[in-house]
Amino acid sequence: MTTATANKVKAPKKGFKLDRQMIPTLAAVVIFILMMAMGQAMFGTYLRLGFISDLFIDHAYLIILAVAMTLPILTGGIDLSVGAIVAITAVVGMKLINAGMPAIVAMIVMLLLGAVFGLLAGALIEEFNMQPFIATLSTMFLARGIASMISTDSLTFPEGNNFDFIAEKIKLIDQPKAAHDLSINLGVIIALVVVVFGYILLHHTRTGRTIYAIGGSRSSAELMGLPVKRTQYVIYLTSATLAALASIVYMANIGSAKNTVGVGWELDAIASVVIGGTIITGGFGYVLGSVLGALVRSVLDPLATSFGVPAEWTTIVIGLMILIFVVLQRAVMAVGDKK
Amino acid sequence: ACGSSNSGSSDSGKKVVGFVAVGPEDGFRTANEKDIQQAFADAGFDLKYSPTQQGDQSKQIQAFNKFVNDEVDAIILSSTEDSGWDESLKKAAEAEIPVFTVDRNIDVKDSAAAKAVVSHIGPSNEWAGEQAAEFVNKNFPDGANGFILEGPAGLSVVKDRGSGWDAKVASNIKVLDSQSANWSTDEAKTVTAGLLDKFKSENPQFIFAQNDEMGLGAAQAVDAAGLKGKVKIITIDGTKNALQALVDGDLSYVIEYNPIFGKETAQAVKDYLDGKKIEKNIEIDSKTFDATSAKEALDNGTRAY
Amino acid sequence: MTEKTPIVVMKGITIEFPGVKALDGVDLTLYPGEVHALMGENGAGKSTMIKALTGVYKINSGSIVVDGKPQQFNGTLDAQNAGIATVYQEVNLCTNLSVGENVMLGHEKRGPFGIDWKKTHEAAKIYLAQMGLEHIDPHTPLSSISIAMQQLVAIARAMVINAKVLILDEPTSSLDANEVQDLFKIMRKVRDSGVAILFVSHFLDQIYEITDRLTILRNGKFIKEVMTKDTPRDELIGMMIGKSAAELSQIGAKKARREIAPGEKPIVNVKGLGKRGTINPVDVDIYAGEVVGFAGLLGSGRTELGRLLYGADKPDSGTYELNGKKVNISDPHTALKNKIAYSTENRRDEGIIGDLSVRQNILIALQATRGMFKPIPKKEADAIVDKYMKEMNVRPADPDRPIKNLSGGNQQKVLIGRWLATHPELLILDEPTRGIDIGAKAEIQQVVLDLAAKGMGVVFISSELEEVVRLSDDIEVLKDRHKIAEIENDDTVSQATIVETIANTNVNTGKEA
Amino acid sequence: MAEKAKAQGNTLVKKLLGSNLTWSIVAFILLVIVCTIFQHDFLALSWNTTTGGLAGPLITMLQESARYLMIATGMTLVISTAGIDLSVGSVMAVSGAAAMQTLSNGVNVWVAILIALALGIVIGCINGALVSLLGLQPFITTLIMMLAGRGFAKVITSGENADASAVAGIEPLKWFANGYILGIPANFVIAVVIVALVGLLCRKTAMGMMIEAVGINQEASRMTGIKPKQILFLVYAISGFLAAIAGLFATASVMRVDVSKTGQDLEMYAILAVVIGGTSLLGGKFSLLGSSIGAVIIAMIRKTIITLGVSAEATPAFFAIVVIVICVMQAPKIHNLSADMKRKRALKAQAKAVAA
Ligand SMILES: Nc1ncnc2c1ncn2[C@@H]1O[C@H](COP(=O)(O)OP(=O)(O)OP(=O)(O)O)[C@@H](O)[C@H]1O
Ligand SMILES: Nc1ncnc2c1ncn2[C@@H]1O[C@H](COP(=O)(O)OP(=O)(O)OP(=O)(O)O)[C@@H](O)[C@H]1O
Ligand SMILES: [Mg+2]
Ligand SMILES: [Mg+2]
Repeated sequence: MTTATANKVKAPKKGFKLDRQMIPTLAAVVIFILMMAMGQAMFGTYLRLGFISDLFIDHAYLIILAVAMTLPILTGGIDLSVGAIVAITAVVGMKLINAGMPAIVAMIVMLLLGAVFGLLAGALIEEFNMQPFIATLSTMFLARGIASMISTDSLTFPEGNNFDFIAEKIKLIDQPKAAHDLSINLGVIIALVVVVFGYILLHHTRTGRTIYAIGGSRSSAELMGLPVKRTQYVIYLTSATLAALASIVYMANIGSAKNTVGVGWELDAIASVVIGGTIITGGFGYVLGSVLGALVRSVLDPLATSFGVPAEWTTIVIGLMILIFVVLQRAVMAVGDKK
Repeated sequence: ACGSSNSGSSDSGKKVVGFVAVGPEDGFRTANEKDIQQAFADAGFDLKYSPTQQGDQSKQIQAFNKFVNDEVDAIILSSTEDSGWDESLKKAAEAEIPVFTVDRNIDVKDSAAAKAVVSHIGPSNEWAGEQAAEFVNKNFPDGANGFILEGPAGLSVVKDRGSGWDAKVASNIKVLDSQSANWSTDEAKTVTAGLLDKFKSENPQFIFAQNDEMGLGAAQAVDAAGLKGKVKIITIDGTKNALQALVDGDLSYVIEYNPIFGKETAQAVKDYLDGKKIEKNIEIDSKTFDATSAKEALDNGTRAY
Repeated sequence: MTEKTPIVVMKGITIEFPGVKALDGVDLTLYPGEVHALMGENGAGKSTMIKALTGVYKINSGSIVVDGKPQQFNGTLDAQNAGIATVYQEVNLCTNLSVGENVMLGHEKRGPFGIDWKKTHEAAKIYLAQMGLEHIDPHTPLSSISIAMQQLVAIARAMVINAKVLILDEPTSSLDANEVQDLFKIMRKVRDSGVAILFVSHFLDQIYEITDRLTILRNGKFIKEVMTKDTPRDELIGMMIGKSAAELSQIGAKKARREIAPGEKPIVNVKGLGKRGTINPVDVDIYAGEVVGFAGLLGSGRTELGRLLYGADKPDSGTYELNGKKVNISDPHTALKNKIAYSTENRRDEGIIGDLSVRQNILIALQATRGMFKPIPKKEADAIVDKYMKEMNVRPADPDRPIKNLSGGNQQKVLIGRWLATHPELLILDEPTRGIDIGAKAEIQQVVLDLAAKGMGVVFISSELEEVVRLSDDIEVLKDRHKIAEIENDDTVSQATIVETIANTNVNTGKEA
Repeated sequence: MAEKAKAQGNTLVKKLLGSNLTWSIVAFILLVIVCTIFQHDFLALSWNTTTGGLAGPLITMLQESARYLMIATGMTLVISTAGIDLSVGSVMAVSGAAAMQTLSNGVNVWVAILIALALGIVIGCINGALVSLLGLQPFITTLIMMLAGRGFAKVITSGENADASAVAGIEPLKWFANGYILGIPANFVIAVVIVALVGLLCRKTAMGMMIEAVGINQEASRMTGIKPKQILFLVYAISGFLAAIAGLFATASVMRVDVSKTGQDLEMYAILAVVIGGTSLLGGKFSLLGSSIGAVIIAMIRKTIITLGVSAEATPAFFAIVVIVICVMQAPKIHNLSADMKRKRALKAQAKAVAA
């Protein structure tokens, strides 16, 4: 009997080393390199150490947000509230510091506050059947509203605060001209830690695998006996807390906070995640892709400036660049499909 | 791998100036930034223009830092926020790149950072708010009720125009309600219609709209409610459309917030780079308009925006 | 045996859905070391009973005692923690993940740095091997294996949990005889280790082979609990359908082969139709009034061939003639326009449109051929829906219910009604009797014969050789994605003939080995 | 007999309680009540002789709701196919900009309207083509279009806020936004008629069913002979067209386009309206009536904010709370609360009995 069974199917082709799911992410790597090379070739400043340093320092917050956004998107959900959570935690944190609270305590309060909003979103989604889009849209309005109710002023650190140790630049390569220094700061290191955290969470914990499973099919995940509800809470809690962390990094960097900070950042984060090859309907994608997506998104603006795009055309050109990017990925995938 | 070390000056030998801008948001902004771009081109600079989106400061900071890394000869900064620039300015100071702030002044705490800012060029928002208050004081010596239409909560322009108003407004002038209409004509119309409904019994007599766009919307709501002429509308900015509306009697008073100072800015940059001493604060004069002066201004056809 | 203490006792279980009482006071008792079958027609409430036990549905009244403790699970996870492993009727796996991960999800082996993938995949390999899937690399994406193999993967997954109760809802519906035997071997082993197994199947042979005890349901009501060995078939069938077994119209004998008249033109004539990687070029003729069976083992390419004939996939070689005219069947729409219909084996993903009503599900294909702006007049639509609901004996007979709330068997009947409503000349049925109760199966088989008698060409794909042999005029035998033989199904042909053909033919030469 | 009637009545009540529509209407009425408490003449209507129509808070609310009705209708169809159209706000800006710019350049008013509508359709078709032909994800496609669309609007007016209020011959367009039909705002009447037409188109032909089918299960739909690509293309085109009408409503009411503000954030309002109306963002069954009520509720929330004098700072929070309350009200968990408690108590009693 079993002899017949053994020959039933030829095992699918082996040596299929390059996982098809990784193609879009790889495309992001290639395009990022091409963009930097093009910038360097045409304007000569894109490989300057100063630019590269600033790319990371100025976008540490975006990298953190991209990692945060990857989690809900992998399940087919979304978190629109990250930008607003940056705002409310920044405003609250700054108020606390100005009231004389030590920086570390303020940071913890900020993280907790972010977590509260994540918990609220999770509860709305899981307990009241709200769709993530609507639930996080609501918490976005709520966070932004409360932030502006607390203060609409541009708040700055008081004299002698100890918050900006996060922004303290560490010069790795010090050259006479600032534009050629290679430097990082604690914010960048935090962002990198977050990336590693995201990677481990998604690929080396059961919670992470459950996230992918939910993205594949929520009802299947439930019937497979996976802790779907708990995982959903974890996702929105994590993304909101990471948003608070992004807020800390950004606030330390610029030394001020305001209720209007972070408007539209959720869209940048989503764009980064998508450019990085994660599928918005869930199930496929990588955290590293999102990081690359964030970097690609970050060089779009300077490229537009370098090319001297007229004011009215900038959003069109940036939109087109993202479009070309997505289409290219799609084409690469289609070719991969055929093979 | 630290790039070619060409200086900021472009091949043609022109001086390169980075312009960290807001982007075409409304009539004022468009006029202002076009004027600056034109003026610098005329003065023989190579101006790199970098707008932000949705007034996002983070994009401005990134653009600023990019200009520093590009080693441009000067940076013009039209900031969306008045703080948060210390780190970037420090870097500019280290790279010895002069920064000129335009339109909105910024708060700098760090002394090293403050060194980077050479001069501020622009009109005053507080002054504009004060003018609005004084117009109302003058027109309603016996007191009056009215509304304020604000820009989006939290912008420093909104606050400055508001504090100017607060500083000068008489105690018998009562503001029934102030609401945000997001700088938008269309929202202002809706909001005003609602306010007029709500406060019908209080007999509102003035509306202070913090910009022209909102004032024009308010005027339409007032018109629709059959109150044209009975409610005085004061706006800030002084675009052509507003002046026209002033002539037509839809608006009562327009305070200019003069966006045309590209020439002054270009001159300041040029002077500085030529080693001349320049003033720390170059205030741009603005005018106020009533129906007659508006007609004059429109008729002589010199208004650029 | 009865003196054993039961591990699960369900008493008086009632579950109401809006408008239906799916279960009405049903009892079920499971004993360790026994295989227990839930028996009943499509829609009797078997799956619902299982979902009640595992907490997927909340019960309206009744009690559940597991291992001596009153329990009310809050979903599969809870039930699993209490030692109940379940494979539900519709395959519930994640197609975006690999086979190995699907097996191990939630039970991945952990090392010092979180999940240890190497160990996890090794473990997965062992569980897969148990199910006879040792040839499948755990890294293979689940989406690239057929539905039948997915079902085996789902069962492998249930083995991972060290369960006291193992529930298998129609696990054999898409398996062939070999796999069923493999599965039974495992079930016996598991049973002997003291696990209680709850099993659902519509195949009476399997029931008598593997089970010890039966609980019979009818229309959501508890009928009786009996020992298998004490219950003759006729009596069992009688209890299940509520009438005597004799009344059941069985088509016992093999149908007489329809001879093709010399010079007769086929409806469909394809030459060299193939698609790289899925099926090698094949020639097929199908005549009016003829039933052509596709036989083969799992993954032999029957489904793929059916899909190519329907234009669901694009072939990369071959010619396609319809009634003597060359056609380009590029998509299902064109196929339907050309009066070709295809009923899928993958009911959930490619068949039903879950939230639409039964009525809409019946009408939709006909509507699609007419185009969206030519709606079917209401009267005509009512008549069509009424006709096929009756003809296919869909229960409940309420066309306005969402199709997803029907039991699996009834969904299948609605789908066949859908294709009949388009009046096809060629009807391709891929596993049409999968998961169908004995009564309905006979009905569907009769429908196939009637259709052929009326002049329709039918392609009949089934994993049950028995019905292929009984219904077909010609049998195309496939192996490893090649057509290896075309058998004229006359009196000399039996199931054994086909099995031998498959076993003895070498795919590459096409010759008997 | 009587019992049967009662039972029927009971199921009717249950059905009503389970329906999203009921809860939307309840929410609307609650908002009106709150407003009336704060402003006693909130419901009062008067005749305004200057405009020749009714006047009063409710009327201005209806006037504003017209544009939401338009974009919510298009959004409903798109969402039903399991897509999303984030570009509607920008399309409003583009069509408004086109109309105002051409008008101030002296183009005939009808031609201007046609150009505006055509541009809306074109953008919708581009979205449709990208989603259906190239198979791009709707979210990201329309997000790109949202960015680019705003740019187009700025390009059309060269970054200015084109004003056509002083142009001659614009009365017809002005009337669309500000006029009255039998005392009721013309734009509201037009919007309702358009929604009704779309509703008829969907339900009297098979279009509605096919849209839903594609949203529920695209592959199964393809297997039934539906052409999902065609359907996808169609819904985005319709959404673009309706957004263009909304853009005309928004700009014609003041005869001025605000390239960076017109339609800003309205895609979010439209999505909210659709969800409040009971259509799932996962696609599938849709209810145009529900979305329409959702659209009016959005206008009503904004009216409430003005009536209560909620300060600018607190507006977003207030909005969020109202939305959360409405959505929670609609949650099945809340409706079934009492039944669920009863069931649980009964089960507990039974479990005890068993244990004993
Ligand atoms: N979620 C639901 N909502 C409404 N009715 C349902 C739902 N699930 C099942 N039903 C109804 O409950 C009854 C029992 O269905 P069930 O799936 O348990 O049947 P079954 O015995 O498993 O049949 P089959 O052999 O076809 O799988 C059917 O009439 C079905 O229509
Ligand atoms: N979605 C898919 N992607 C890639 N390969 C597939 C897919 N579905 C099936 N295959 C492969 O194609 C081959 C033919 O499968 P097919 O489903 O046609 O077999 P079959 O004879 O119909 O058997 P059954 O339906 O009983 O599994 C198998 O080897 C299978 O692994
Ligand atoms: Mg079942
Ligand atoms: Mg098959």
